[in-house]
Amino acid sequence: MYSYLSYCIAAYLIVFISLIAWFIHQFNIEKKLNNISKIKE
Amino acid sequence: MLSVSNISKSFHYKPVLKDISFSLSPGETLALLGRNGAGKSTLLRIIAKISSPEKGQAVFNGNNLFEGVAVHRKGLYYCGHAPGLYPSLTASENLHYFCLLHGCETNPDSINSVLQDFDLLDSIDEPVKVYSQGMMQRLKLSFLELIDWSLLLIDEPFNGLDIPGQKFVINKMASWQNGQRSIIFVDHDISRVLKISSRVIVLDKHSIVLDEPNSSSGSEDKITSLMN
Amino acid sequence: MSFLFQERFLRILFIISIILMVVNLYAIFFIAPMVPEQHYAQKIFYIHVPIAWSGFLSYFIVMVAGIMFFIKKDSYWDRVGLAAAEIGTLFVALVLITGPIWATPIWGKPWIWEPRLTTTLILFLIYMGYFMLRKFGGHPERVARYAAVLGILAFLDVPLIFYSVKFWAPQFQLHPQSEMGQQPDGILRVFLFSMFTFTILYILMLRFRVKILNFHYKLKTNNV
Amino acid sequence: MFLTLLKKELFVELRNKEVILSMLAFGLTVLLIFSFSLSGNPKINHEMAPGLFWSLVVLSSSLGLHRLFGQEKDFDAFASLLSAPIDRGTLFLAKWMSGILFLSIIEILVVLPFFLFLGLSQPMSYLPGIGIVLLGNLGIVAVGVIVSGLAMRAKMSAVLLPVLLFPLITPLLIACVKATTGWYHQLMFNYWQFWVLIMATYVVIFGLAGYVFFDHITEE
Repeated sequence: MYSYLSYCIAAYLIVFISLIAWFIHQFNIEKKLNNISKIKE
Repeated sequence: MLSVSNISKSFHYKPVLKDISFSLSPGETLALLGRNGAGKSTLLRIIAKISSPEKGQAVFNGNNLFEGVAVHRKGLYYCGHAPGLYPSLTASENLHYFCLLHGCETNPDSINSVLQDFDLLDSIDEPVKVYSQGMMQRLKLSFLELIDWSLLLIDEPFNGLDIPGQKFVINKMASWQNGQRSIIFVDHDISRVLKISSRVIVLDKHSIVLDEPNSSSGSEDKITSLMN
Repeated sequence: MSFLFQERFLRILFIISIILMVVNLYAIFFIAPMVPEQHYAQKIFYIHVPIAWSGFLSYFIVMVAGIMFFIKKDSYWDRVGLAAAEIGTLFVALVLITGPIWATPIWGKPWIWEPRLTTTLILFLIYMGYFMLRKFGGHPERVARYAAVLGILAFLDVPLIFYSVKFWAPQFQLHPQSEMGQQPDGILRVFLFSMFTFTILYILMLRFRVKILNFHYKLKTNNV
Repeated sequence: MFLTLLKKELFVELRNKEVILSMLAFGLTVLLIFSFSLSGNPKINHEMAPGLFWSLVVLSSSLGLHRLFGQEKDFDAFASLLSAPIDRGTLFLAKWMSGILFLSIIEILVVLPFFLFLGLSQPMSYLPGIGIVLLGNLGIVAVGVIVSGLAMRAKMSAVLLPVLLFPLITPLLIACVKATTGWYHQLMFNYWQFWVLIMATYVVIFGLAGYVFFDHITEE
């Protein structure tokens, strides 16, 4: 019985990778902004 | 007549106007001076409700300009840098329509007499887009003869005019000033400003640095020092 | 990485949502019963629907932020609208990816004009226009007003899109939403838990993004 | 005041026919492309006629609507309009009505070649068809005026307008095509009554939204 496991994994991977990528992207932006604000003071 | 309180506006996060407040009583001719980009034209466009400020109110004849109904702007006329007309219509058609939009009836001979007065009669049936800079400026000012305004916001009334044209406009402005009407105009020529205006406001670094009646003699060098 | 948050509340929410997500994944794969003929493909359902729900919730928040922006005239609401639009479009894009992945084994073809999926697609296109308007609309102060108007119009359009698409292709009424009721108990509980987890995750992402946009705005306006 | 505005709109358009010419030229060329690209077999054309007609209308209206504010933008006549004591909602209504008039003129001019080029048979009754097309125009132009107001001051407004207009318009397009199919293929009215309801809701929602938001759309 073919259990479509590959489809399930594919979907979960895409969703969680993009969510994690979004978080990392936001962390980088926050780090960049922190540096800029430190230079400002 | 008009009281403007803490108007501020910024473009691309750069403030162009910071907390501008002043009030204007009927019969005053106010000159707005300032370097390029000090926000003079923006201030006029905000009062005329063409662009919206981030903060601030304006009260005109007792009712709120920004929140109120459009009829609150009755009597306020804005004459901007750009011609502000329909390029493919002729002078008389433009005059006819914009007077109707301001709620004043017009008839052909009153239009012709005004155009005669501003010596634009010879190109009466050509579309406005063929007009020269000077003719366009005179046409823009000819609107003021037909529309009954009580507050005039005019951006550089003299640009593109030759010497006789400027003299003509100067005594025109004097003739309009009948004690009930007030004028806010933007200009760069300090000596001309001191001749015409009853009050001067100088905008620098996006806020008002000088706001005083034109009577005092020392005002000329004070303004020149601020301006450059 | 996670200690870069300034706000304590965000840090706590971040940790909570990680724990919830791990529990959720465990529940999906080990607790929820296996549907006989769909096998693992049915597991996609546990994230596809919550993501779609967060996407639509997000576009609703864009509308609310737009209305508040016009009432309060405070650019904070414009930033909330922008953050909600960005995250909403991210979620809707994920729905448009997981939908076909789920449809290929179950219905045989990746894309069918099924009402919910088509509504999501049209909203996704509207928000492509939304971001183009934000990019080319002119200076940020004016674009904030234009984007608020478009955000409100987009959500007003949702019921119209849904009903016109629903009756446009009546033969595609396969979406399993209707049999939600008589699902065996195991599936329903896990599904609701997953919905809860993704909503918490969404709130975290929204607050985080709004905080960053506020920070960016303060930097921009203060340093002049 | 609304009538003076409408008269001005028509007069300005009469003077240089910018909107009408651009729509007519574009509409006929798209019609040419349709008639060449399709197989030319009348049976298939008969099936697809409503769809073709409405896509023709939507495509050419996107071009016409882009030019709707053209005359105001060139010499900044818009500033004089905005500073005049006119209610912005009336401005929206005037633009909406003049837009509908121009679009209807184009449809009248295009519908004859449309039937000839695609070899379509005459519909039995004309009245319901005209009603549907008018209702469709109302909806399209309502959304179109709002979107062209949004895109007017943008840099790439020619690109921005279709990208904003078409997704917002899809439900209306579906409703128009379904209603026209119902009428053109003489189906029972209660079959396509639902679609007329969708079109009417569209007109009401976007008409009201336009009236309310035009104030914020037009300001700089």
